[in-house]
Amino acid sequence: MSKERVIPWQPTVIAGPKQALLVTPETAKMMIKKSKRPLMVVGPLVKEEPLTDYAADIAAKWGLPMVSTGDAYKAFNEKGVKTKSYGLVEITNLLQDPNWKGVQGEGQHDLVIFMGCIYYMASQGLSTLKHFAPHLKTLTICKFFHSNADASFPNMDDDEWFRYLEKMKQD
Amino acid sequence: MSKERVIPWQPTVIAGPKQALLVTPETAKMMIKKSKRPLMVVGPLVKEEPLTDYAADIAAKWGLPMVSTGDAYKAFNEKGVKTKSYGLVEITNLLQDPNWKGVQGEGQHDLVIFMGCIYYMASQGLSTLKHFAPHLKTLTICKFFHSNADASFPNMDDDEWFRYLEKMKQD
Amino acid sequence: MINVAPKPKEFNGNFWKTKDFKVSIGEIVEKKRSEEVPMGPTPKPSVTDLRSWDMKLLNRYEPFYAPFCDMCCLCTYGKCDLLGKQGACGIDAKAQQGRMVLIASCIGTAAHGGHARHLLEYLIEKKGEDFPVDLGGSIDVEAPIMRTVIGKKPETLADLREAIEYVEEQTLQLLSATHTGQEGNYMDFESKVLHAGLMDHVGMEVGDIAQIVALNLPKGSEDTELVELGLGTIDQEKPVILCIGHNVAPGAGIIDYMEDQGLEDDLEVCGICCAAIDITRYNNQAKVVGPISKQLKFVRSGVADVVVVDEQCVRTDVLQEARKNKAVVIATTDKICIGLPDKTKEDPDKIVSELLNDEIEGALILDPAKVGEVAVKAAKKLSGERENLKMLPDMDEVVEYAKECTECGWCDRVCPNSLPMMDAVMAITEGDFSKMEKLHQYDLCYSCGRCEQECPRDIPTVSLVTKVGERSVKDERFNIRAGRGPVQDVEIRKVGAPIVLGDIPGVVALIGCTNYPEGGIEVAKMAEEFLERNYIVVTTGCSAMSIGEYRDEEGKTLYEKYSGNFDAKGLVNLGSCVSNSHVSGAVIKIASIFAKKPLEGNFEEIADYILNRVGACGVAWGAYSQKAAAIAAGVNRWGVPAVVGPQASKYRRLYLGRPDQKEKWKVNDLRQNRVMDGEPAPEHLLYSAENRGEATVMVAKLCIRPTDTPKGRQMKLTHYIDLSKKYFGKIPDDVHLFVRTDKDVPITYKKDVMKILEERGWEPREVPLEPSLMDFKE
Amino acid sequence: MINVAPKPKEFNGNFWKTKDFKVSIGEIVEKKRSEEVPMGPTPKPSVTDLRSWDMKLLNRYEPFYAPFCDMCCLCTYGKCDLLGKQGACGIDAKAQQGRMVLIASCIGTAAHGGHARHLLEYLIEKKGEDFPVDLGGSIDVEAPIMRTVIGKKPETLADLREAIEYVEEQTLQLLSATHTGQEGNYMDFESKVLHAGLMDHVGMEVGDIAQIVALNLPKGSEDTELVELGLGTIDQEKPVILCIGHNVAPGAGIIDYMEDQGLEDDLEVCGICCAAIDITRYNNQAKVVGPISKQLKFVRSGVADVVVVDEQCVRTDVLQEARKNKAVVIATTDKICIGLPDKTKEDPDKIVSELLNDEIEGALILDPAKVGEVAVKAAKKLSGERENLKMLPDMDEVVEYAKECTECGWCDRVCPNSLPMMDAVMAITEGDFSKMEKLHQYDLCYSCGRCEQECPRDIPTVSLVTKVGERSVKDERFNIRAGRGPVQDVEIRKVGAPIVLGDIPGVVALIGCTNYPEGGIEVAKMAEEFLERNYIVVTTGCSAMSIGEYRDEEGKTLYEKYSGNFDAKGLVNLGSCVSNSHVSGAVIKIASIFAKKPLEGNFEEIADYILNRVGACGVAWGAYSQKAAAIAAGVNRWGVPAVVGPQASKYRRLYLGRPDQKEKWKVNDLRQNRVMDGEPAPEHLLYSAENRGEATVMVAKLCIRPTDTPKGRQMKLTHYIDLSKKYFGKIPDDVHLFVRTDKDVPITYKKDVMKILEERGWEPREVPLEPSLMDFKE
Repeated sequence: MSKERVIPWQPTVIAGPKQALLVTPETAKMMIKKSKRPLMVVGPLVKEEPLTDYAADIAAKWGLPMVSTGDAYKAFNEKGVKTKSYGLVEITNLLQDPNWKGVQGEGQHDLVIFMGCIYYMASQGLSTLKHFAPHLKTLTICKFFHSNADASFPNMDDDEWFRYLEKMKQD
Repeated sequence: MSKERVIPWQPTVIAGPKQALLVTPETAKMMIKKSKRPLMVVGPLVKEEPLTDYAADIAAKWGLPMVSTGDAYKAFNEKGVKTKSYGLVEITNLLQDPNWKGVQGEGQHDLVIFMGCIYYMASQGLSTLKHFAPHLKTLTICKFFHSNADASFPNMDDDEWFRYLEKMKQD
Repeated sequence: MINVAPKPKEFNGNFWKTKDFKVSIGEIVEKKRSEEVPMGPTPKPSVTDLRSWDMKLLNRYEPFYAPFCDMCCLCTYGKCDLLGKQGACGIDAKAQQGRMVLIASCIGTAAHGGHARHLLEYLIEKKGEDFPVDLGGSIDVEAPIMRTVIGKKPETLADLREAIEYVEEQTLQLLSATHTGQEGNYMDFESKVLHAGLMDHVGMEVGDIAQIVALNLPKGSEDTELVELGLGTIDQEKPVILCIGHNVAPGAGIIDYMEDQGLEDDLEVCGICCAAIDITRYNNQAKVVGPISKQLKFVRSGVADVVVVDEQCVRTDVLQEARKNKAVVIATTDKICIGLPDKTKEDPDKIVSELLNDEIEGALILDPAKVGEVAVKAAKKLSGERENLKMLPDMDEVVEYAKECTECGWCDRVCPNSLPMMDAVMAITEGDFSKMEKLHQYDLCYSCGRCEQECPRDIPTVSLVTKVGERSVKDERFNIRAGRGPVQDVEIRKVGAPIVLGDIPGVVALIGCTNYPEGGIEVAKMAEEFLERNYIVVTTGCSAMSIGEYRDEEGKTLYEKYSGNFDAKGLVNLGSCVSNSHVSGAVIKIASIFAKKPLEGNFEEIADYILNRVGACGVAWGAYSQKAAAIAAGVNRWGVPAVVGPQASKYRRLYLGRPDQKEKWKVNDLRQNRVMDGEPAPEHLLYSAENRGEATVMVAKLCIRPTDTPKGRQMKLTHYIDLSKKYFGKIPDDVHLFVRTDKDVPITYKKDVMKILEERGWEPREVPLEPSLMDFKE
Repeated sequence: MINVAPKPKEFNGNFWKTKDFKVSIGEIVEKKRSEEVPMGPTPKPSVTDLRSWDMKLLNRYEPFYAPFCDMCCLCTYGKCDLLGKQGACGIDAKAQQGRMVLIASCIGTAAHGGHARHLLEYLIEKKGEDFPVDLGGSIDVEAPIMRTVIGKKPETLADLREAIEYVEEQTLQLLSATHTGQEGNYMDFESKVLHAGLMDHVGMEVGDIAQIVALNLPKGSEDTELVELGLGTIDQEKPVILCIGHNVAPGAGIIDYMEDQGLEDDLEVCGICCAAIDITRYNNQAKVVGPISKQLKFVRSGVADVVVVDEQCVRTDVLQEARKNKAVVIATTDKICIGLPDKTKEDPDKIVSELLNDEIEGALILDPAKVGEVAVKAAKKLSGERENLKMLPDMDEVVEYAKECTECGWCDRVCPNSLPMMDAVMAITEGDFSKMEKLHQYDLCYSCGRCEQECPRDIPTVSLVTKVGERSVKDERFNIRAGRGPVQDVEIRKVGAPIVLGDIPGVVALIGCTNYPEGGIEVAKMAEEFLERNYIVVTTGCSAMSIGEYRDEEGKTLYEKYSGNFDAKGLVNLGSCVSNSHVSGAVIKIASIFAKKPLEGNFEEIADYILNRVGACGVAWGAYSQKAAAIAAGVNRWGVPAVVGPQASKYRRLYLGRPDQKEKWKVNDLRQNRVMDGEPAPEHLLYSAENRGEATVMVAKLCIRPTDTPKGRQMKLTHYIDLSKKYFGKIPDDVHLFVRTDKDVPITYKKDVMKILEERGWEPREVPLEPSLMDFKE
């Protein structure tokens, strides 16, 4: 399964020579620490527990502003977690504009962490950012390897993924 | 350079999820030993020494019938090495036909070893065999990683390649 | 419904008996009309003639690209990696995406245009060049697209030929630009994509009008009959002929032959995809199996004795699949010959005998009448013979197959929708069929078959889904209102003002395929949601079928519950794929009939009118093919936004607005002759939503238009807020953008909205009287 | 040359003075002629009408597929991996390859057809619909392709419109079949590819005939003048206008304007690609820079003040590159708008001022006459200003750039031809410029620029090649015989018999791009090789230019050395890309004039005749684009084999014969009405060779035909053996296959061949009298 961990979860997402860097929670956290204006984007696949909690906790731990896509806003809102609601394509479109001021109006982000968007749609969005947003890095912390990201967790089962997410909550 | 060794020499030759197995001379020799009816195909890029010698010696060592493509026949012929001359596309076309009787009329081959054909043209031919010749395995012993082959040497410089070829001449 | 127009001739099972008589209904249209109309600036526009309009659209709704591949493989210089680099020909990633979209749109346009030409020539052969284009008395502005684009109204079938020739010419020019070393700028590629879309709409209109007039399909009647739909409606005791595709001719040939021979009650004729829709427009005794998602399952179920394929949306493995259960395949057009011997000139009985004796794998028969005879004869003979053929594994075998599973999980990974096939298979080994049944329900799995292809143990997963789902099939008895064709002028007269003023909150067009997990039910629920909210819902093709497959709490289909009127709360099935032309046609007619804009040669003015005033929005939830790309480009160029499903992100390009950039929304007020601040209405031109909730809210928002009256705006905002609260649990963050003055604030949400306005530092702004993207007249 | 036909009107620098006069030369063609001709079975064949012929070809020359990608990305079901699997729509790898080839061929056909239509409408506007298609007295069978395919001869420009409309219609139908869910069988895809190829040839013939008659280009004269070719011929002191592309209209506009203003001697007008060829057919004072491989180097060298691009083979980064050295870019057609503002309706002086003041990046001007005025005025003004512009790095800078190299080696890896760019750069750091110069020589590097795009240090490698190669540029002074257009009837009368009987060993057509490392010189050497051996060598486009860039040992170009006659040892430059139609045209005329076969509606009979009797072979050595795919498909369907370069393996599909399968070569002897053993002649229809040696030997072999007389066969085998000995050092292994009786054995090689015959157990075999793939007449 070692090779299967680092090819795209949907194997035909393979798009060209460039492939994402495989990251562990440690490396992922390093990326966040190094980032000046990180952003977390959570999609409708984390509407269910324990994922909503994981996402909220990770964001809280690292002080990440959150964008929710699809109808994910509702699940977070009901838990009292503040997110800003955008369509996945809308936020991606904003992220590719170097002049966009970011969700907090402080300037374009330099790192975007994705979690819980539909796999192929996220792949497409990551492709947009890979091609047209050289000003930022993308990191995915789903249980799927996202080859179009700059850095991605590997393909995993739920157990391992939850362990990864648990680690993301810690220093 | 470790990753660069096992992506296609021309990086855009990448065709899909399936990638060749990286082999050492040892594994390559194992493949030859296991094969019932191997064939060696040499192209015009081995018209110059020491490659002609290497190719001829390897074929001799393992008793491989040889096919020469392009105008490679002449170089081998002048050294007294017997090859059968085909166009690269002609021999590929014959190899993909399960009913073809092979260069010696004894039956279709089950392993084809390529060396010295134009990189991208070999890639295309290997793609043909990958898709349409499930009855045989392909092995390339060029200094280029051929992702469309079943098994391939990695990308190397001449020195390392010659060492690989030297090993191919031994048991 | 006061202004009831003279009804078109009843269509029914016997109408072909009189089908060669020309019927005159309503007044004779003044022949000189088209000559008298003053011609606008762009009759038969060339590729560059509408470029300035395109650039206005594209500057506001910038192309958003999501490359599906980093490389270009179109010429032998390549493949070139375009990630941060330009290719060997100089092309960059954006232009390459635009180029791929242009290729796709040309292919889509070719599918409709090719179909239209093929059908038109067949109908001209049958009816003559001078056969009149007469849509009956209730439709005066027939062919609004052709009027606008070609610059004249088609009077005869031969006039339609002129239109399709123009489409052919332009499409070749467009395709040419995709050649290596041609167009190099993404904006120009997009302008060409939009032109291809426009050509697509002309082609579709030619196709549908030709078949409506020549085959006497319904001519815009709002109360066409309900037609049976669903697998449960098919009497499997009878010989069954299945038509797959989009071309009505072979199906009509079958029905004509049955009628000639008095066999109407002896066989079942049913259809999948638009062929189903169009055959039921021709004859309402035919049955609709359902949308494309049923195709592999139905063929494999073995119910059909004869499978007649014509063109478009036919599985390319249909022959291989049909052969598995000894069904006979007849190919009927040049588009799909699938290697079959051409038997067009052969004696029908000989063909039947060759087919039944397995002398030939299937037959290519290019003559629709002969198709009819061969299909019927073959079905009758085969039906008995095939009775004992084991079509699907029995339940024991299903379990045996499931036990083969090694849980490698690759079925899930290759599934386009990452559905849990492995779990469903494994559950079966434990006696639990519910998970597999869930995949069958509402076509959660649309049976593309990739899991099966990937399975290292060759488990026929699609057969498993089909077999396990079989028990619910008998309950699949629904209906669909037969496709009516164009919207009537009287209807437009009635709804024109309410739409433009905003009193009818919008026209929502649910079109195209429903090939998305549960796509059918999702489309039906969207229809229900907007119908309940007084929108006009129009639909075509597979979406129209899917809507029919849904029953509300009272057990009624939406077609039973809602009228077929083009009016608030009307559910209007326009027809098949080519009937999508009546969607753009209807909005054009609003400009023509309600606003009295001259159409001829006036593309930009009409599109500008629609963009700024007609609150219409398209939804193509499960669209997957190149036709959908072309249709969307067409509606977009006409000024109608569209929402597509998440998988549509793989089309590589959307058109997204930037509400945060105020300068993008400036409009020219043509009345006051000055530039004014505007609003992001509509906010996007082509938007891909991640799920139904997001799509529904977006559709409501995209129906907002600058010309809404305060009352209309209040109503639209109420729906937008309602839906946002329902799906997101909140008042939308951007509601302040759509409040021009406090009169726009919805009463129900006054407190909340006023609070938001305050937070955002909202200021009232002047409302443009005639908002437009067009240049001021000099 | 006894039968000298009346010469067409001299074309020269002053001919436009009289270009509005209609000139009558030769006899008036009897107008009724075309009506009297009996019509064959397939006038204006539809997609399926020639399917049976295609299947005969395809069963003998089976499609050989080399997938360029394992996946399909054409619809949003995907991407699907087709390696050993079928896709979500059911398609398999072979059908998918056929589909991609069909898309490419449709794009290629669109490029020529779109160009032809565009040009035709322009010329009709200039000359009128009734302007006669008159190619002069020495050409009676004008438009052999249209005669055969359309079924009649075009008398006027309007008749050409009918032909192009047919092309448009058919191409849309073909493109339609590539839509998801349409054609599913690879053989049927290939049949459609062949039909697209045929449409391409009709389109090309329309285009070239239209421009020949309406612009009075040479009409088949065998001794057109020699035109200057090469960078060294351009006077850089003058303002320089460069035309890139394929459409003669803007170039003609420039020349017309210069003439009107008496500026002929004040500016240099030069061209790259077919625009160059066609402008010099219009006016022989224009100069040819060279083929496409010069494009980036020449633009970057900064010699051109104004770059006028029309369509096809234009680098998509031309604007960006030209802007680097402040050259002005004018786009002139809808195919290539590259985002420039449309200035068609603007005052020319205003455009010039906007361009020169950098108010606009460049201009799109769709009116050729206005292009002429703006280009000339801008060039005159710019020329002085640009004098001091540093166009390329100087030699010191070259060295500095080279020192940046980190030897990562990625330049070599992304080079389509794996050329040693890194070594060349590194050598410069050591003061050795020879390796870089080697890359420049003979366009070993055709400067696609991928190395530069990849370089992590941003070393402008193409500029380095260009600069280092600069010193040899002044010696690049060559010539080319101006494109003559069609072959004359009298020539066919003379060579028909020798070709069909084999006395002339073959017609070798060197066509298309020369975009292959040293592709130009390799094409020239092939030309030389076959000219020396008495073959007829015809050529077009970039190949024709490349041949002119080569000098033999005596310093002569082959155009100086050999006549322009269509006869043994003739080197015939037919013209530009669209003149490729005269290649198939010439072989058709052999059937028509020599064999007296009626053409009209008789496609299959003519193609069958050509396949079995006319020893012609095409060579497209550096072809890289979709047009080449379409052209090749066209010649193949006409029965002419073609050899392509190694990079053409990336076209994904070849047509290869199987000489080891005897049953594939059976022929119907129509004279004796029986099936007979045949021979693999021609052995392949589309063959990709790995190098020039292999290609040369294969071309000689592919000129063999079943109808060769023993004398002819001896001669052909002699060449085949000679060349095989030269390049392979041996008598070919398969020579016995081509010896029918001992009379076929070449005298020179008698001993060797007889020995081989004996070894192979050869037996003489009966020679079919009228070998054919057609069915016996009933």
